[in-house]
Amino acid sequence: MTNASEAASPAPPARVERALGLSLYRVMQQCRLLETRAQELFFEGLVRGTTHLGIGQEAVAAGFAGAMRADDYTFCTYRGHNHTIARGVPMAPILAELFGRATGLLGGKGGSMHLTSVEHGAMGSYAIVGAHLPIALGAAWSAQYRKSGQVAVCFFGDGTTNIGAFHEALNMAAVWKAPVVFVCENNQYMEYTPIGAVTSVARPAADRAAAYGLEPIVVDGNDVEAVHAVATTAIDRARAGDGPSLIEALTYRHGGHSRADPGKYRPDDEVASWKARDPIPAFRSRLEAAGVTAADLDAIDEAIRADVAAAEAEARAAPEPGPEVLETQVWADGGSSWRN
Amino acid sequence: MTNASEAASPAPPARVERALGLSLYRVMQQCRLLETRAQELFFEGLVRGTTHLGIGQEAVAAGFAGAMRADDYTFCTYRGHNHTIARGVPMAPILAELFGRATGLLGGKGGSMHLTSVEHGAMGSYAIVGAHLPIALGAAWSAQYRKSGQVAVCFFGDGTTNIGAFHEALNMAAVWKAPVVFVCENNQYMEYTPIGAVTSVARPAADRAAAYGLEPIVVDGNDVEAVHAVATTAIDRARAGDGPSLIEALTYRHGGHSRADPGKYRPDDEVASWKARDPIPAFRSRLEAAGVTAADLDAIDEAIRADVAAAEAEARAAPEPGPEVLETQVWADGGSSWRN
Amino acid sequence: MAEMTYRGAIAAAIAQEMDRDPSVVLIGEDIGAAGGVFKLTEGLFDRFGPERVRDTPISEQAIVGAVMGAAMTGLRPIGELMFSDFFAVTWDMVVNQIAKTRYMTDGQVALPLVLRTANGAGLRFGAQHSQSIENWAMAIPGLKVVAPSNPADMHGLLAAAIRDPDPVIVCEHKALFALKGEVPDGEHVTPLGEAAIVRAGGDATIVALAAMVPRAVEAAAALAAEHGIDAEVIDLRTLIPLDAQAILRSVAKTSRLFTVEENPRVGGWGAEIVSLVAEEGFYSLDAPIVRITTPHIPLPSASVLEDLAIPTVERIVSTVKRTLDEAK
Amino acid sequence: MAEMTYRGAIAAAIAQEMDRDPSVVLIGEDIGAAGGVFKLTEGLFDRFGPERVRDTPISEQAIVGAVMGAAMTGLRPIGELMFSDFFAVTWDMVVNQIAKTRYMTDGQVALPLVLRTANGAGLRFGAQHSQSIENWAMAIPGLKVVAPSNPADMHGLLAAAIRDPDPVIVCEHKALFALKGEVPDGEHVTPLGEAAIVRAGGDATIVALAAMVPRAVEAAAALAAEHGIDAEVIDLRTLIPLDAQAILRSVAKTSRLFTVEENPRVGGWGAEIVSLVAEEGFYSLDAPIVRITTPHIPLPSASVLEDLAIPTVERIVSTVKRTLDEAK
Ligand SMILES: Cc1ncc(C[n+]2csc(CCOP(=O)(O)OP(=O)(O)O)c2C)c(N)n1
Ligand SMILES: Cc1ncc(C[n+]2csc(CCOP(=O)(O)OP(=O)(O)O)c2C)c(N)n1
Ligand SMILES: [Mg+2]
Ligand SMILES: [Mg+2]
Repeated sequence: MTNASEAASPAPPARVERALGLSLYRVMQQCRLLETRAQELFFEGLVRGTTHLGIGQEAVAAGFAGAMRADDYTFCTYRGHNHTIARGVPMAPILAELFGRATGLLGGKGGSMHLTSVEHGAMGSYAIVGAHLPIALGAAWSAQYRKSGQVAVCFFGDGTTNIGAFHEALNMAAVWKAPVVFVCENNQYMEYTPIGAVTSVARPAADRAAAYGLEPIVVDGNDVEAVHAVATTAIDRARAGDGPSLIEALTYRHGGHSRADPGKYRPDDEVASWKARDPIPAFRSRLEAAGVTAADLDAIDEAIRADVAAAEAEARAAPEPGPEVLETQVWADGGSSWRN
Repeated sequence: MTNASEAASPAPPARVERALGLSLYRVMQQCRLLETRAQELFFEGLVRGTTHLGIGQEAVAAGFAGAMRADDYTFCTYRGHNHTIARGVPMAPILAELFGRATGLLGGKGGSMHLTSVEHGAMGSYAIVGAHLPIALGAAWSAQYRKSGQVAVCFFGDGTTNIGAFHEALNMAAVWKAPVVFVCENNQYMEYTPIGAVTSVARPAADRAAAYGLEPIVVDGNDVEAVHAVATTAIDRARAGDGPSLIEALTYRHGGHSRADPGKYRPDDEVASWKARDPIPAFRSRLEAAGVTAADLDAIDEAIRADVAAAEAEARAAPEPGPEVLETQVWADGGSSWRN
Repeated sequence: MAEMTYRGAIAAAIAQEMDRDPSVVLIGEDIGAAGGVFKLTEGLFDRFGPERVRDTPISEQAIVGAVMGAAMTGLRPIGELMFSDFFAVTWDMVVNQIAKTRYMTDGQVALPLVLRTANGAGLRFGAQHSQSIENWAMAIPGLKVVAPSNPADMHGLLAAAIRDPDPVIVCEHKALFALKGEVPDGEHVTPLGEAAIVRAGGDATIVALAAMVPRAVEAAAALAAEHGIDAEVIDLRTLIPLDAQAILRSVAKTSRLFTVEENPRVGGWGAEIVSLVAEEGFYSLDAPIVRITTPHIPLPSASVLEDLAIPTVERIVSTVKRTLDEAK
Repeated sequence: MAEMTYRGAIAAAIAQEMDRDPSVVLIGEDIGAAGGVFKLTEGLFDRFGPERVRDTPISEQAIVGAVMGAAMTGLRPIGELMFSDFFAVTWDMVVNQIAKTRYMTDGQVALPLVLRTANGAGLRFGAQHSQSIENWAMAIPGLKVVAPSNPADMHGLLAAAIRDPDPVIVCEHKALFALKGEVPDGEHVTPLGEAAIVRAGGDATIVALAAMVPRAVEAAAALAAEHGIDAEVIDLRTLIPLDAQAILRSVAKTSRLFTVEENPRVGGWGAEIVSLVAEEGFYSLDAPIVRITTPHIPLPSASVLEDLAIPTVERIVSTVKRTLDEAK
């Protein structure tokens, strides 16, 4: 693993304690290595339909997941692999779902855009922009009503700040003081369009916070420690009953929007400068500066590589779903019968 | 006509010139007297279905309409009688529409909630909260594209600021620099619920302006001169190509939300204090202080009373729509045929 | 048995279920302190408090989204949409999120929720406040759809909807709010998916729903009295699950089928009933199947026009009579 | 005649109409500089500039509302909804505003607008990006609905939709984007409301739409070759206006009717066709009318499951064969 910022000034040491640091690193690498492989497999034709990768945005997923309680709720988008992995969902069923196999996380019914694992608190990946913000608010309301102390964390993109559901959810969450943290991953683009071209303010989330009586919070979304700190504060605040937060994490997707999109609409130097700020090597340098050995980190990488390979082998070997599942689980009786 | 603020300090003289002053006064009285009569007729059973009166809010309608060009566009809500009258739509077809008669403004097909008169620039009254904000933006976009110099003015309530369409329209209008003026008539209530109970900021519109890169503008919506001044500035700005404005006009409806609602959920002293600030007697006092005689104003009142009575007689005499119109005007060929 | 209005049955059923199950909560616009614009939830706020009966802003997407999020995390929420026309504002939440999530997650997510709404015409509210949207909901896999025609069913079916493990759309017909009827004492719950034969007859089957049921019954009486035609009237009560067997059994006996619906002409629920019988009951039929519907128009506000638009007793009578005459 | 893809026909038809009429403008997400996520509008931005081909934020309500406002004030706007599933997000604008305004204003407001959208399944995009929503639109009075099955019709019907004085929903089928076919040279416009008999036959009528048309044609060939059944295939092309006479004429000849649709089982457009014939063509029929549909399920993403869900050539063949056998 080479460090993209080596040429620049030496990294300051990581501030978080060692165990947490290694865990944040591990999660980011799990995301990165699984997605990198998934992209190759998309081009091989094994991953079908579509994928939306979060390569480059791993620090947001890892930083938040690391600050959550096991029973907290994650709501994310079609660009949700990272968040699903970060909650501890195993890789094999994720890959199998991307392949459309019977052993997939959703039995092959949902696909890449809808990864969900309720037992891990991964409450779904939603593919209609904005829809999950009100849903996350609802989970938070439920936690509030049940006095369970749970918090809902809801991730979405910069482009999502311009749709109506965003506005409704933010207002209602603020009025209800619901324990929900809204996290805008501002990766600068809404599909192929620069967010600035379609947004009336410079910071699509932060500049809207005051419209809901909230503080504007911006964080370097490529700095996993900074994300973790902001996440901890917001989650604690929500859990304490002090209401929602809206956080804008500045980040970048290294690749295109989805599928085979090469992302050519972006200036080369912009891409290069963000890649130079890749969150993973940056954090690796900090860990090393704090005394973690390269060997320890390499061992983590290797273990993850092995996990990815094993997951891939398992997913490849898995059967396609059979016709008998086509009409199951439409209703709670397990079937699809709408008549007698 | 007694002046509710007589007990207080004497009114300062009106600042606007006499002709404009009389015109603003006349429009407010037209609104007031027609609606007052419409309410009586609702209780008599002549006005059917529902009505939403703007009694108490006339200064907003008059102030804006007085600042508009004849070919500018008005978009309003189910609480739209005032805005329709203010654009010069005659009273008889309005009342006939409320009665459901064949001579109604919409032939009896639309009713109180949908008053429209395209020839007067009254581009419709919309009964789904928030829907007309994007539509008004579209008219403004059209004017911008056609370089016609027209401006769209869009009125809506405080409760409307919490629905998604509000957010989408404001953002897109700002990005497109569309010639549209959004006017929130903050009458303090969303139906029976105080707006503060369901809104995350104190000023539902003004506190959201910055979220669209706009200036917060608040105006005393019961002061027709102040409204007219703010309207002129915003409309000029839009016409000059400098983009949209969002204006919050503070006002109050004297009666209930709709139909037979007596509005009992409102504290008595709140109602009393707003009634003491009734925009019509307040402006009358200012006109008188500026030298308009009571006789001149009484003559205006009398003429309007006569107009209302004539409109009522005409509407009462009008026939009910016949079965032959039931299926007309679904499509542009004039009919409703969807098949051969 | 207590006499109750259709309106009163709504609050009574909700109260019954809230008493029984603390996970039942209710949200909507003006439903709390104000008791709802149609007074459908009167008394619930005082009885169950602001935590369980919660007023919302005008944010239908947030209301329905929140109901979904709450349902997937342990509550049994009820959301009110003041008018069924407003489903259009939050249709994504209903059809893309609520209806599909159980399937998409292969059963991981359960959504025991109810969306209640004032549906239908008759109050001269015009095109944006008078629609019957039960056919929109029926066409979406994953939703159940209920539309009661009387106080007892309103109570029983709403209670069943609240207990149901799936999302249920409950259409409360505006024109029936003041209708009075007997409601059984004690815990009254009526299973979803069972049609009611509200009048037995051998000459023709008339299938109706909600406010069209009393009209169909009146028409059947007139057909018998004036034309000697003995019609069977079926109140579907729930569109999904659909009691297809009740319809097929009836047509097997009568050989003639009519549907009476408020939906506009094209694509109403009647078309589904017709299609079912045209396939599975075809050999029983001895006359064309006729749908009696609103014309394919938005609803007008003027009283005379609205009355003309919605199927009337006279239209039902004359349609059945003419069809049977021509079939002879 | 030039060979063109279905995808290419879209941009070509829009360009033809933009050239002809300066009031035609186009808005949507990523349609401008990027040429659309499916490359359906490629080249238009360069040719007509940012004033006429405008990128929008992710704001479907604002897009459709703006299209309406522009249409009522002198433009002929075209709005693109990237996937037809997103109609749900802006359904209010479509059904409560656009569809009803001409009627509610007694003809004062004209709405010459087009909403184009990528519709249908086959790309393994899952339940929220694969729906066929033409049946939703068909059920709303005031909307016209077009769903072409080949490049020539795509070009001709889209041009006609743009010229039409009413709001038209144009469903562009995702599975057909790459389909090639001949498109007439010169100004090519195809009137709305005329079905096409794509295969003549006397034994059964198969009514299909969009991506189901090629399957119905293939099935008809197999029925003829393997079973000696000579089926007539009708491509509806537009649902509203509906060419009811073409269907009734065909059934008068064949006495058997089948519909093939991507819509889920309940409440699809097939039910409307069945109902029409069950009333007006009843005495011609000598077999049950059978709809061949997707099951009543959200669409699954896995290839094998999606392929099983959508009507296949085999399913059409076996259904027609079985029904005719049983009717003998
Ligand atoms: C309502 C809706 N409109 C449009 C789309 C198509 N779409 C999918 S992703 C996307 C861009 C979203 O941008 P952003 O919110 O910034 O998230 P990112 O993809 O960058 O993570 C769009 C327009 C959609 N899925 N839903
Ligand atoms: C989408 C939608 N939700 C709810 C309603 C019912 N409704 C009609 S008026 C109203 C209150 C509107 O309040 P506000 O915007 O303040 O306007 P006002 O009536 O005070 O003029 C509500 C909730 C509606 N018409 N549309
Ligand atoms: Mg983005
Ligand atoms: Mg208000």
